[in-house]
Order: sequence, then C-alpha cells, then structure tokens
Amino acid sequence: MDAGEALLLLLLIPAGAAVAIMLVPQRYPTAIRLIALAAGTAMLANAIYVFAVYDYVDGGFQFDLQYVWIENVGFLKENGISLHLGVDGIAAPLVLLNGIVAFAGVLISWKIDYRNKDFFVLFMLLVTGVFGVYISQDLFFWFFFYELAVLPMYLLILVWGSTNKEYGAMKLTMVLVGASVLVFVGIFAVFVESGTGTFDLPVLRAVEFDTGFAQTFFPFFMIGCGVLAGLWPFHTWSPDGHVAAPTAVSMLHAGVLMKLGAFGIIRLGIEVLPEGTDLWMPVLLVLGTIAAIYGAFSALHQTDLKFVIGYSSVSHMGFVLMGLGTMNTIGVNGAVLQMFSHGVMTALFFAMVGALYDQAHTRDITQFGGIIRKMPFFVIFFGLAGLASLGLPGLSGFVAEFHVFVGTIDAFPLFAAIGVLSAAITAVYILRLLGRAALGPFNTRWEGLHDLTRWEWAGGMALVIPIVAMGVWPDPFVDRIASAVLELPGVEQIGGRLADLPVIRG
Amino acid sequence: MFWIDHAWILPAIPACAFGLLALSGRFLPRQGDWLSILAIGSAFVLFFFVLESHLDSINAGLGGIATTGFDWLTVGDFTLRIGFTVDSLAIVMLGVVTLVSLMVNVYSTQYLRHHGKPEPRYWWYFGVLSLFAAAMLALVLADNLLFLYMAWEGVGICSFLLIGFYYERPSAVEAAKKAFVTTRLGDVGLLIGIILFWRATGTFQISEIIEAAQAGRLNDQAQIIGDGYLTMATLLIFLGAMGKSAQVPFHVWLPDAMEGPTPVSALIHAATMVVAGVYLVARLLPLFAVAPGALDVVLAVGLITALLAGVIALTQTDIKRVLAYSTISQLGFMFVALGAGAVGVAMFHLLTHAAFKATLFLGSGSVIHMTEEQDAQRLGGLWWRMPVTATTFIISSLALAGIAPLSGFFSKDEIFAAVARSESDVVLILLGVAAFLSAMYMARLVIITFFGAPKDLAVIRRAREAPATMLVPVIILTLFTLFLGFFALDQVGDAFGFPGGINNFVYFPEPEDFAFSATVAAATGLVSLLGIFAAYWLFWGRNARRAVALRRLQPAMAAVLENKFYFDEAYQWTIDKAILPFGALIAWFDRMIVNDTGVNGPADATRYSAFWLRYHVTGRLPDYALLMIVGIAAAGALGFLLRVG
Amino acid sequence: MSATEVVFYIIATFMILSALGTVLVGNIVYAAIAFALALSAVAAIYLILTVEFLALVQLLIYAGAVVILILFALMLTRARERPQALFGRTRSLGTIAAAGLLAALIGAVVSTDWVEQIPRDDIEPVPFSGIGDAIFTVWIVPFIIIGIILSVALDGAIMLATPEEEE
Amino acid sequence: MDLEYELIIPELVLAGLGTLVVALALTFRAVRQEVWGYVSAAGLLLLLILTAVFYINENDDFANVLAVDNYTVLFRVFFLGIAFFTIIASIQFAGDRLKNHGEFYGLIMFATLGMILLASARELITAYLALELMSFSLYILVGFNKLNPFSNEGSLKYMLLGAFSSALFLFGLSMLYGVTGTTTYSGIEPDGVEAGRNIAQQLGNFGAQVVDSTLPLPADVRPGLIVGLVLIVAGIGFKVSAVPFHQWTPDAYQGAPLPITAFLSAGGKAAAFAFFLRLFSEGLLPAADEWAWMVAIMAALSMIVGNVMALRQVNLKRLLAYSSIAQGGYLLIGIVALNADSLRESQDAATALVFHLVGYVATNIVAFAAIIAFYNRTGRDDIPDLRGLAERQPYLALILSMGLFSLAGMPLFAGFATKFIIFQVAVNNGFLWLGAMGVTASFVSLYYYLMVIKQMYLYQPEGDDVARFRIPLPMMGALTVLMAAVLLVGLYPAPLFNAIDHATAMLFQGF
Amino acid sequence: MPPLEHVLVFNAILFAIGVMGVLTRRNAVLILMSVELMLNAVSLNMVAFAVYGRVEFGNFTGIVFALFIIVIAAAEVALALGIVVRTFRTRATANVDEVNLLKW
Repeated sequence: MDAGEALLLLLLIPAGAAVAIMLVPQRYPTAIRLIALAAGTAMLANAIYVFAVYDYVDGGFQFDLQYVWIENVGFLKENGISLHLGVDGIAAPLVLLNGIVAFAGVLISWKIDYRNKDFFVLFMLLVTGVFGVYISQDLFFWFFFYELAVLPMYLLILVWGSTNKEYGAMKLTMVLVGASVLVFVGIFAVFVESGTGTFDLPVLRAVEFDTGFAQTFFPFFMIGCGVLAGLWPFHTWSPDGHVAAPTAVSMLHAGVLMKLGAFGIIRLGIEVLPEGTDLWMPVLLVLGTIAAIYGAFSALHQTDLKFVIGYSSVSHMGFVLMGLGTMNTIGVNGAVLQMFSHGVMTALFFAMVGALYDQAHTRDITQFGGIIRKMPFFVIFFGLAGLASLGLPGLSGFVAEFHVFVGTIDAFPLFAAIGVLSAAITAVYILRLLGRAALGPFNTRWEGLHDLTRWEWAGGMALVIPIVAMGVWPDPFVDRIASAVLELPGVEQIGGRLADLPVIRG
Repeated sequence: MFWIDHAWILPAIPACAFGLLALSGRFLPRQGDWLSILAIGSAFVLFFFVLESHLDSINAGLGGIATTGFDWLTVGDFTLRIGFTVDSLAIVMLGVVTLVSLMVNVYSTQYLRHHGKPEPRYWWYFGVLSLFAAAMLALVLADNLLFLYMAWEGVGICSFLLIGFYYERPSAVEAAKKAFVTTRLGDVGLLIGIILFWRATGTFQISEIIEAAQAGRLNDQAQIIGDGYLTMATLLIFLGAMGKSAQVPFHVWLPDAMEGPTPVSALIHAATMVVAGVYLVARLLPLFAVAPGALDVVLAVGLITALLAGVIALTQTDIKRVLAYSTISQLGFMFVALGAGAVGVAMFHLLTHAAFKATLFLGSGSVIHMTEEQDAQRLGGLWWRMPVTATTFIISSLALAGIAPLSGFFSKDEIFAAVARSESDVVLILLGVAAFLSAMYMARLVIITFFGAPKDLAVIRRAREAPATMLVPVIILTLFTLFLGFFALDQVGDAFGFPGGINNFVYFPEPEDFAFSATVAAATGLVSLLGIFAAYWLFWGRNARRAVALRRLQPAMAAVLENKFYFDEAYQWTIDKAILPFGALIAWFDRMIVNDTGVNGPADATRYSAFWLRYHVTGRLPDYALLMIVGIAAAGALGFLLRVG
Repeated sequence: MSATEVVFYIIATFMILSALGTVLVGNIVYAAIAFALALSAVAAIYLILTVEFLALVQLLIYAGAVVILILFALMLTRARERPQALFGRTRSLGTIAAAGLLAALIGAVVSTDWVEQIPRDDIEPVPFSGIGDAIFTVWIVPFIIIGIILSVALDGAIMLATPEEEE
Repeated sequence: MDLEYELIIPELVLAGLGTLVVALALTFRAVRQEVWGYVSAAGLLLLLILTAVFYINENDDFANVLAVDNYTVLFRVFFLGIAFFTIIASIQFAGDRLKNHGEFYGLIMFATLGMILLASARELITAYLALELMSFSLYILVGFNKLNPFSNEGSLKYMLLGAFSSALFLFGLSMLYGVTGTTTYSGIEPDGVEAGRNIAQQLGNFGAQVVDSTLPLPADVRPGLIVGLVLIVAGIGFKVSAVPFHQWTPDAYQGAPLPITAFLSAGGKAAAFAFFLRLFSEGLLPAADEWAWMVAIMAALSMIVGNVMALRQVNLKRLLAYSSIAQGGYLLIGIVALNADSLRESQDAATALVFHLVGYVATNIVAFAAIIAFYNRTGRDDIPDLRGLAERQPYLALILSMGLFSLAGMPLFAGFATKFIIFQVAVNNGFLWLGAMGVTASFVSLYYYLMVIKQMYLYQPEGDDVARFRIPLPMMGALTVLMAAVLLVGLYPAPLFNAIDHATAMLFQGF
Repeated sequence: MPPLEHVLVFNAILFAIGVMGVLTRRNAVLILMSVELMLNAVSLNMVAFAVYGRVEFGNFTGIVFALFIIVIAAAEVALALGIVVRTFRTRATANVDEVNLLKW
C-alpha cells in the first residue's frame, strides 16, 4: 500500500492553497478564509488518512515516493538529489499533529482581517514546510523544507504579531537560521564522508560512519536541531517568539515547529550518525533535564500568560529531549509521544490565550479574575490543556511523560526524579494561573467579555479531542511510534526484565 | 463467580454517569442528580453480588483473588496494563466506597439546595461525585501500580474540583490548589517509587513485584532488589500515601479542604479518598515488611500524626476543622496499626472510621446547612432544636472516642492489642495519649456544639431538624456505627457468612484472629472515659473558665497549639521565601545572562563591528589604492613564505 | 662590458631619475616635462633592445599625443592657477607600501631563472617587417577589438567632455 | 590564413548593432529617444534567441584566440540576456533622467561584447583587450549621468582605480609571459609555431620537472610565477571586487545610474568570473598550489567584510554593492575548489561556480529591476524610503522581498539551490572551513535583507507621496519573467545544471 | 646587451615609482601619469622577455602585446581626461581626495 501520492498531496494542498489565495484579490476576505478552511480540512483529512493507513505491523518507511531532482551530474550520483517522500512510525503521528494544528490554526485565525490574504499565504507556506520536513527522505529537501518552515515566520510575526514583535521576530529568525547553519555544515560533512554521492537518506542511513567522524559531527545535528527544540541554553528565542507571534502562528510554532528540532535529532542524528550517540546523548539528556526544571521555575515567575506558556513549552520540550537522551525504546517512545501531546496541548493553550487577548488586550494574569463566569468554555479548554500539561492521567500528557520518566530512570534515576519534580512544579504554576485568572471573585472590569466564538470553539474542540483520545487510548499512537523506535539504531530495548528473573517465572 | 471476574463494571457505571452528566447534565430533569444516585446505587447493589461471589470463591478454596484486565499499550516487551483484581482487601474498600458515596449522594440532593432550589452548578457537582466514585473504585480494584497511580491522580483531581466547588470564594480556590499541590508533592515520591520498582523488577503488577521483592529477600541468591534500594523505593511510595492520607507533614491541606461542601468532606476527606493512603500501604504491606525499617517509619509517622492532630483538634473551634483534625489523627491510628504489621486491624479501623466519621460530617453538615454557621463558638444548645442530628452525632462521637460497645471501641482496641503485641510500651503509652486526646476533643466538640446555653440567638432561631433526605443517610450510617464493631466477633462473622469475623476475612497476608484481651480493653475504655471527663472538666458550661485559665497559664503553649504548630506558616515561608524567589532568580538569569548577554551580545557585537568597519571605506581614492598595494605586498610576502622560502 | 651596456645603464638611470621627478616634483608642469623625458628614455631603451618599431610608436603616441593631452588636461583643470599641495595624506604610507612592493618585485626578479635559451650576446635584432604580418594574421582579433576600444573611448571622451547647456 | 567568421557571427552582429544604434541616434536626433531603447532591446532579444537556437555544440576556436565552445555559447546567451533585461529596465529611467540614449544603449552593447569576448578568449592579449573594452564602456556608463556629481565621482574613482589595477594585472601577465614564454592558455596553438608552447603545459612541466629534471627547463621559476600570480589575482580580484580590492565597488555602484548599477553588478562581475574561471582552469590549473591559497584568503575576506559592512548601510545601492562583494566571496570559493589533481572535482567546482553565478545574477537583476521601478516613481533609493511599499505596490514589494530572500539563500528561490551546491562542492574538494564560513556569512547576510523587508511590510507609507502606483507593462513583464526564472532555478534547476556541466567540461580538454 | 635581470630590475623600479606616484599624488592628472609610468614598465617587461627569450617570428607575442598596451594606454588617457574634466565641471577640483561624497 504505497500510495505515496498521499504524501505528495500533503505538500501540494497547502502550496496550492497558497497560490490560490495569492490569486484572490484582497477585496474578498471571506473567499480567502473559505479557501484556507477548505485547504485546512483537506490537509486534516489527508493527515488522518496517512496516520490511519500506516501499517505498523510492517513498520519501516511507507508511502514511498521518489522524483529525481538532479542526478548523475558532477559529484551527484544515482538519485543524487531527489524529492523522496516517506513516512515511518515516528513521522506518522507528527504528520497527523501538523494536520490538526494547521486546521485549528485556520479556524482560530478566522477573525484576522488586516491583510488576511498575505497572512494565509504565509501560513500555508509554513505548513508546507513543516509537512515537508516530516516526510522528506532526502537530506537536501529535508533542509529545504526545514528552512522553508522558518522563513515565513519572520513576516508572520512582524506584521501580525503583538508584543515587542520586531525584536521577537528578528531574534527568532536569526537564532533558528543560525542554528540551521550547524545542520547545514553537518549535512555537507555527512555527504562527503559517506562518499555515496547522494543525499538520499535511506542510503546514508545504511552507511557505516567512522566513529570519530560521527562523534565530531553529531553535535552539529544535535545542537543545530536542538535549538529549534528549545534546547537549553539556546531557548530564549522561543518565549519571546511566542509572545510576539499572532495566535495561529504561536500555535503552529510551539505546537509543530519546535517538534521539527527533536524530529531532526532523530532523523539526522540518531538515524544517520548512530555511532555518535553514545558520546552525546547523555549530554542531551542533561540539557533536557535542565530545560525541564529551568523552564518550570521560570514559568513560576511570569505574569504574562504567553510567557508562562512559552516557558512551559521549554520545560516540556525538555522532557522530549530527556526522552531522546535516554536512548532506550521507552524513553524515545515517550519523547515522540510527548512531541505529539505537547504539540496539541500547547496549541490549545495558545489558541485560548489568543481568544482571550483579542477581547481583553492584555495577558497579565493579575489583571483577570473569575472570568469563568463570562467565558466558561475558555476556562474548560484552558483547564484541560493545563491538566494535560501537568500530566494528569487520562489526558495525553501523562502517557508521554510517564514513558519519559520510565525511560530515564532506567539509566539515570536522579534525572528522572528531577523530571517528575518539574512536572509537580508545572502543577503549581498551572493551578496558580487558573486560580488567579479563571477562578476566584469575578473582576467586574471584564463585564464585556464574551465566550469563544464558534470558530474558536471549533478550533479548540479539534485540539481537545486528540488530547483526550491519546490519554484514554494511546495504543494507536504507541503502536506506530514503537514500530519505528524499535528499529532505531543504537536504541537499547528495555522492559520485561522479569524474563531473566528465575524467581518470578518459576 | 461472574461478578468477581467482572468487577470492572463497578467503576464503569459511574464513569458513564459522569460522561452523561458532564455533557447533558444541565438539561436533564433535576439536573440529573438521580443519574448519579442511580449509578452509585447500582454499584452499591453490585457490590453485594461481588461480595457474594467472592465468598463463594473463598469457600470453593480458590483463595478469593481474581484478576482481569487488558493491555493498554505495548512498546516492544514493555507493556502497560489496565488490570483489576478482587480480593478481600478490595472488597472491604468497595463496600465502604459504594455505601458512603450512595449516602452522600442522597444527602447532597438536599444539602445542595438553598431554600429548595438547587445551587448553581448542581449538575456539575453530581457529575464530579460520580467521577470520583468511578476513580475511587478503580483505585481500589487496580491490580498494578501504574493503573493505581492513574486512579490515584483521578481522585486527586476530583477532590480538587469539589473543594473548589465554590470557586467564587478565593479561600476555596486556595484550598483546592493547596490540596492538589500538597498531595501532588507526595505523588512525586509515589511515581518515582513505582518506577523504581519497575526498574528493579520490570513489572508494575503488584503481585509480581511483591513476589520479586520477597524472593530477593528470602533466597539470598543475587538479590533482585538490594535492601537500601528496596527501602528507598518503599518509602517513596509511602510518601505518596502520606500525601493522600494527610500525614504529618503533609497534613496541612486537609483542614483547608473543609472549604468544600460538607457532604464532600464526608465522602472524600473522611471516608474514602484520604484512606487511599492506608489502603495503598495495606496493599503493599509485604513490601514494607521485607524492606528493613520501612514499617518503623510508617509507625512513627502514624504515631506523630495521631498525637499532633489530636492536640491541634483540641484547639480548633470550627466544627469541620475539628473533625478534619480528628480524621488526620484517626488516619494516624491506622498507620500505627499498619506499622505494627496488622493489616486487618487497620482495615477494620478504616471501616469503622468511615462509618462514624461520615456520620459526624453529615451531622455537622446538617447543623451547618440549617444554622448557616459552622463556628462552634457561636453554636451551642442545639440538641433540643435538632435532636436526631444531635443523637447521631453524639453516638458517633462516642464511637470515635472508643466507648464500648460502639464500633470504634472494637477497632481501636484491636489496634492497641496489635501494638501491644509487637511494639514497645513507649509506643503503647503514646498511642494511649492519642486515644485520650481523641476522646477529649470529640467530647469538647459535642459539648460546645450541642450543650450549654446557645451563644447566638439568631443562629439558634434558625436551627431546625434536618429534612428526611438528609436524616435518612445519617441514620443509616449511624446504624453501621452502632453495629459494625460486632462483626469483629467470630460468631457474628459466622452468622453473616464470613467465618472468623472481619479481621479474619481481611486476611492478607495471613489471617489475624480477633485477639480480645480484657486488660487492653479495660485500659482503652478507661483512657477514653478519662478523656471525656477531662473535656467535661474543662469545657462543660461554667467549667470553661478552667480552659481560659489554662490558656492564661501557658500563653506561649496555647499560641503554638492554636496556630497548629505553625505548619502552614512554615510552608508559606518556604514558598514565599524560597521557591518563588528561586523562580524569580531563574527568570532574571534567563533574561539577563542567557538572553541579553548570550543571545543579544553577539548580535550587538557584530553590529558594532560593522559600525567601526565602515570607516575603512574613506571615499578617498589614494586610500583605496593603498589598500590594494598593501594587500598585494602582503600576498607576495606570504607567497614567498608559503611556497618558496 | 660592451658599449651598449654602458649606454643602457646610463639611459636606464636617467629614466628612473626622470620618473622619480614625475612623481616627486612639486610643480605640475615640471612633473609633466619629467614625464615626457621618462617616456623618451623608455623609447631609447626600446632601441637598445633592438625593437625600433616600438621605439617609434612610443615616441609618436606617448611622447607626442599623450603628453599633449595631459598638458591640455592640466590647463583645463586650471591646475596652475591654484597652486596647492600635490601630495595626499597617504604620502608616507604610500611610499612605504611602494617600497615594499619594489622589494617583492626585485626579490622575485633576481631569484628567478628566466627563460633564456640563447646566450644574450648573439641575440639578432627583431625584424621590423615581421611585426606587421603578425598583427594582421595571428593577432587579427585583438586588432579588431582595439579598433572598437578606440572608438568607444573616443566617443565616451567626447560625450563626457562636451559641456551641457545647463552649465 | 583563412578565418571562419561564421563562428563569431553573434559578436559581429552585436558590434554592428551597437555601432548602428549609436550612429542612428546621432543622426536622427528628432526621434523620441525611447525608440533606441526598444530597437536595441529587440535586436538583443533576436540575437539572444538565434544564439540559443543555433547552439553550437562543438569545441572549436576562431583564429586560435577565441574559443567557440559550449562555455562560450552559454555565456553568450547569458550576457545577451543580461543586456536585454538591463535595457528593458532602463528605458523609462533613461527617458526620465539621461541624455544621449544612443550612446547609452550602444555602450551597453559594447560592454556586452567585451564580456562575451572575455568569456571566450583563450589567449591573454585578447582577454586583456576584451577586459578593457568592457571596462571602458562601463567607466563611461557609470559616469553617464553627466550633471550628477555622484555619478562623476563614481566614474572617476572607478576609472582611475581600474587603470591602476589593469596596470598591476598587466605586470602580472608580463611575469607570467616571462615564465612561460607564451600567452596562450592551453590546447590549440597559433599557426606557424611548433606545438607544445602554452601556459598550462609549461606550468605542468614545471610541476613535472620536480620529478624529472632532464627537461630543458629553468631550475626555479617559482618566485617570478608567484609574483605574477599575485598581481594577476589582484587585477581580476579588482574586477570581481574581492576584498581587499573592493573599495571602489560601493562608490561606483552608488554613483552609477541605477540600471548601470544593475548591469555592473550582474554583467561586470559575471564576465570577470567567466574570465577568471577560464584562465585559471584552462591555463593556470597546473599551478593551483601557487594561487589557491590567495584566492581562498580573498574569498574568506570578501564574505566577512562584505556582509559585515552591509549591516549598517542606509542606501539600497550601497547595501547591494556590499552584498555583491559578499556574493563574490561565495563565487570565489568555486575558484578555490579547482583542484589540479582531479579534473572531475575541478569540473564540479567550475559547474558550481557558474551555477551560482547564474542564480545570483538572475536574482540580482530582479532586485535591481524592482528598485528601478520604485526609483522611477519616487526618485529615492534609501532603505527607509521603502516604507509601506507593501501598501503602495504589493506586487513590487513581493518581488523585491523574494529577490532579497533569494540573495540570502532561502529556499524556494535560486539562492538556496545554488549556494547549497557551491558550498557542497567546496566541502567535497576539502575546504570544509570555507563552506562553513560561507554558510555562516550568508546567515549574517539574512539580517540586513530582513531589515529591508521589514521596512516594506511593517511600516505604513510616510512622507508626501503615499499613493499606490502602477508599474509600466514592459517592466512588469520583465520582473515577472525574471522572478519566474529565479523560482525555476530554485525549484527545478536540473536542466540548467546539466547545460552548465556540459559547458564547463570544455575547460578541461587541454589536459 | 645587458643581462636580462638588470633590465627587469630597472623595469621593476620604474613600476614601483609609478605605484608610488599613484599612492602619493592627489591630483587626478598626476595619478594618471603615474599609471602611464607603470604601463611603460609593463611594456618594457614584455619586450625584454620577448627579446631575451626566443622571439617567435611570425608570432612576436611580447612585442605585439607591448604595442597594444601603448595604444590602450593612449585611449585610456583620453577617456580618463574626459572624465577628469567632467568631474572638474561639477566639483571644481581635480584633487581625488576632495572628491569623497561617496564613502562608507
């Protein structure tokens, strides 16, 4: 069942939508919105299709599709550079994630009227880039889409952003592109060292790299991609970026874009240079743990809603990096789960914050109080996201974080303890936030507030469903992810230790 | 044998009820409270089926332990399971939970009405109640630690929601937050402990873990779990138990939790949720038994809690808070029992305590509901305004005080017996003091609430006997309070179908016989009476001046007591002076060092370098030519160095 | 040491001196004259190197046309009416740099063994006639190009130099 | 000797066209001057099409000094294209702000002729003359805005420094001539001379002589050779405006009339690189060890200085001047990567260089064309003047920002693909540090491009003139076509890449 | 005939003097003259190499090169003077270091 066209469609729908929107005159904002909505729905359907049809029993890369771009010229040999698409168990959930978040993003940004044409064009470009990264099987195009995903961000934040946007936008763009410089160099080196004359990832994966080389160039991928994943101490772009960005962009950004980083560490780091993992993954784990606790504490101090969530993203991405750092099946599995979980959850957060900000024009927690009276649905959605993020069982966050902790404790009990602790601190600031802003005596200043618009409500729903679904029945996700994680090179399989305990098994 | 294998239906029903209520509660007739009652009621009924088939299986010699479940998710050969197990321990809890929940549900239909019309979010209240029931039942039935943890957190969040039910009140929000966070702190330990056990044994199945641990201890072949490791993990788990069961120093949340509606306090913060900790330790007692020193810790914590809480309870004036502290101290008793290794006894006390404490709370609820006043200082002389309530209240207070032949007497006596059997006399004496205190504060509460002259006429004028829907549950529970104790006796047990009485029924790890020793019984009875007398001597009517005098005699002491040993202050100080500042520090570091220096620094450096570099393009042609020649000369020289010389 | 060599060294020294004069003297007109002298010296050296044709061209084009042009320019830019310092602020640095360059060049020149297949005393004079053939056969393309260049330069010079009516 | 003039028809036609336009313009002064623009544009387009259609796929040469091979033909098409778009872009500009249109367009065409000859010359004298033909025309064109002091100043500096640098260059050539005794790069010999006298071969022999001393060759020519190479590199470095020979660039660019700035930055640089590449691969490849390090240093300096200087510019032309210096640095990497030991790697380097050259030039013309369109309307070319362009003329803003993104090497556009290839080649041939430096430099460059884009999109239009305005149709068409080309190169460069690879294959036949 | 090296040394000196002139002079015309000196040095070099090496009869590379250089130099002077005059018209000076509107 290699319907690779489905993947091609993943790219063509948003790109085509961008072009189509470009052709519609600015005079008809509604038409533009409708096109965007149609595209979003199609993408969501497509993503769900890919996710559902992916056969985790076979595992491996499916939906394989390859169009040669340049080959057999100069230093490029067979399939030198080719648009090679494919999805494995790790990419499939992330594709789904992107579909969901993009769909919700379209709904949330329904009420943008200032040059919404340009907005949606850039938005679609961004989505294209993200999809591309998840499904590319060729280093060149992987990087192509990786940059493409960062590129529109600048304008999106610059034009439609809010607080201190020039600084935020510039910092975000420069930091991310600067980090990608490392990835770029790494790609060069890998290509040359491999001597295969192709950027095709399957080929490069097969290559056995010299350990010294791998250990030298692994950090290029680890840090280069890690920055995008909010790797401590290169994370500060993310809170500022989130705060500055318009709602939908924050959603995509925290929800999906930051996952590209972790995804890149898996795709380029672990898969291509497994020889380097032994040396570097512990470092990643330490940094991830620091990020987890550090982000949590920073979030404690913030009063701006978006800053709280921005730092909580740092903290949660810290869990992802922790999970990767463990380099055992459960940890990595948890990392990918956390990517999905955090993606949906934080997207929901930002969607809600945006909905509030559009009315209240402030995000200062201390300004609010008891707004549940005016915005019950807002509070319910927000609360759900919060509970998910503090790892409440039954919601997606718990499944992911639990895996991460289990994976971590196997190798580094202390770090696992720190991780669990930071999860507890998460509870502190989330509840503090809810208590201050949503509950308590009603602050009459907000008489004017009204509840979510139906578009926001729909967007919120689109995000709530996966949160609950994954929390209650994670099996579909885990099956797919595990099918890929168990194949990852250098990842130790743990669990089922009882097998070698005579006393238990009789 | 059907029901014992399908016990998962019990939690399933209220869970569905919650779903329905959450989605459609508002629109149902009577906002769907009947739905919740129906669900819990059916669960209660089913409980008897389960019990029955359980007894069958025991009599069939099947050991009465049945587990069912399904795999939740699988990574390689790492599997997470949703599993249910039914054994006598679970049965006991099932009974308690379903019974009290049902009573509280019924009671609440009245309590949550203000002058006959339901309070706002009435439907939500019942929804969460049934969700709580579901979670609690799941917790009881869980056969592996992971699932248990999930349910554990589930009940936690329900408690959060219910404490914060009146979220217009900042105090309620604060209390909810406090409760959740404090227990959460314990849960950190719990989770780490669970994972540590997984790390050692590779499973979450309680039975297998116990097996492995014991094996590791018994045959000294390569120890699967080292002693230190075992103790650490066990105590970490106990941390979770302490959090949930509000043991010192985690007890601070429970009194504040009284901000919730009183029925909730009865259900969650007296009868069921708070005893989850006890239940957990009881479940894992074999681990504690094999882990060196673990049991001693449990005992110590329990003892300290029992004493401290008892003392504090003496000084409180808010009815519910007194009851809360008494709950804490009674939980301490249970932990003492566990520490003495007597599971059956602990469970028995749990059972009886559930009954009388629920009664007390519901009673106090009636008082509060009727008088709209919960400060005991301003009540008094109520007994003739609401006699039934008063009677039930007094009965269960006596039970708590441990007056024969009420249920409390039996259970507490059991505890003393167990302790006397296994522990040193010091413990016994301290426990006696605790018992004395409990008798004393209960008596004090009764005295200042129901007897003496009414202190506030407005209040007393408002006071009426509670309506039937509130009385009936109270009365039913009172009956249990009255007669539950006798189930400890073999004869009664045989009559009711579980031979050997209730402790014998709760056999785990091995049966314990009801050891009635006249001396102990006499001692405890005496202690209780002394306590009651002390209360009378200090607080009855005009005697109150003695209390005042006492306070004047020891002002510092009194202050310490009335401020509850400054626990809250200590916590507040830690938060305000340690944690939040640390957060601020991190935030500052993040801004100043990481961002403004680490990120902006290089950028600014580049821009400034650009600013200075600009000046090399002077606009004067000779300078341009000069630079060219310099470049050439340099290149030439370099060339000679590199290639020729 | 033959007579030609003696003559060569004398003329070369003279060439250098007048060149120095060109770049050093403080008076523009003297500089121009020194310039002309240097060019003539170069022509003489061509003669010594037995390339009469080039010597002729040198005299005609350089010592003739170019010098005249330069004098015109000097007048047009009224360099004489406004006597002023003729050296920029980079004088010392420039001198040093030039000296450095000179050192490099001389070092290279002396330390290199140049292509010198035949002993230098039996070099026969370059035939005057052959050059023409070479230009019109082998070097035809450069010759065409140079034609275009000249026309371009001429056109450009005129176009730029002609005053606009605004001025 | 008989010469196959059909081989150089395009050059002849071009020369004729140039002369014709000049002459006609001088004759019929009454005619509206724009006409000459359209005439020459039409002629160039025709010529371009013909050249492209009759694509001579052979390795021939004219009079032993002009190579007529794929490389030449490629650059014929390339330079004709540049000239065509320059003229299209300059018609309105010239009509509003310049005089003597005949000479203007004629000089553009003569410069183009010089560029084509430069790319096809395989002999030093011819190359030098072609270089001067191009340079002279450009000197004049830069100063074409006669009454504008900036224009004069730019022209003066460009002219004097140009003469200075060509003198240095010539001294280098003389050294080279003294070492090798010939001026032919390689391969085919002038008639009447026994075979075996060409630069590449001589240098190769010097290399060989180390192992085999029986060859009748001078013992050590290295000092002279090195000095010669230093001066040659300096001379060409001046033309490609590589640090430290770059300072004329911003002044000339800023002074010149805008279309000429475009022409300068596109054509001039491209021609210089075409020459650079042919000379150093056909002729000087055997001596790679002697010059590679110089070029490497120049490349590094250019990338750093160019990008850093651009950070603080306020004038668009100047900004683009510095950015083109930096781009020159990236292109120099291609020269550095030429490798005497492996012809295949050398050809990769050459291909990558030309590839990036094409991408860069196309992009640059887009950017400049957009700026010209803006300048025609407003007469201003400072960055803050762009404020609110996205409101006033969204299409223009879009095109300009696309061009800038492409210059910054962002995906979808030519810049990404071409830069990727050239850096990759550098790393392949063992210059990881240069590749890394290039990537870092282009990352820095992103900053100032973004600053420009910010002006267009973030702010509202200011000042007296805030109305929306329209762009004349030819300009619009040119912009669209060019942007399409940029996108094509960025998204599907395979055909172009293959063509270039065939072309560069010609450079390594002499070995 | 003098040895080749000596000729070359003199040329080099001439060339260096020209360079020095360019670097030190400020008047455009004088700079131009210095450039001419450099060019003369170059053509002398060419001729010297051609003569001392083997002059390929029918080829005359060096000599022809020198010839062309002279012609180009003349054209260059003409053009340069045109530009200098043009600048003088707008700026009333021929001193290159006063012509620095364009900088930085």
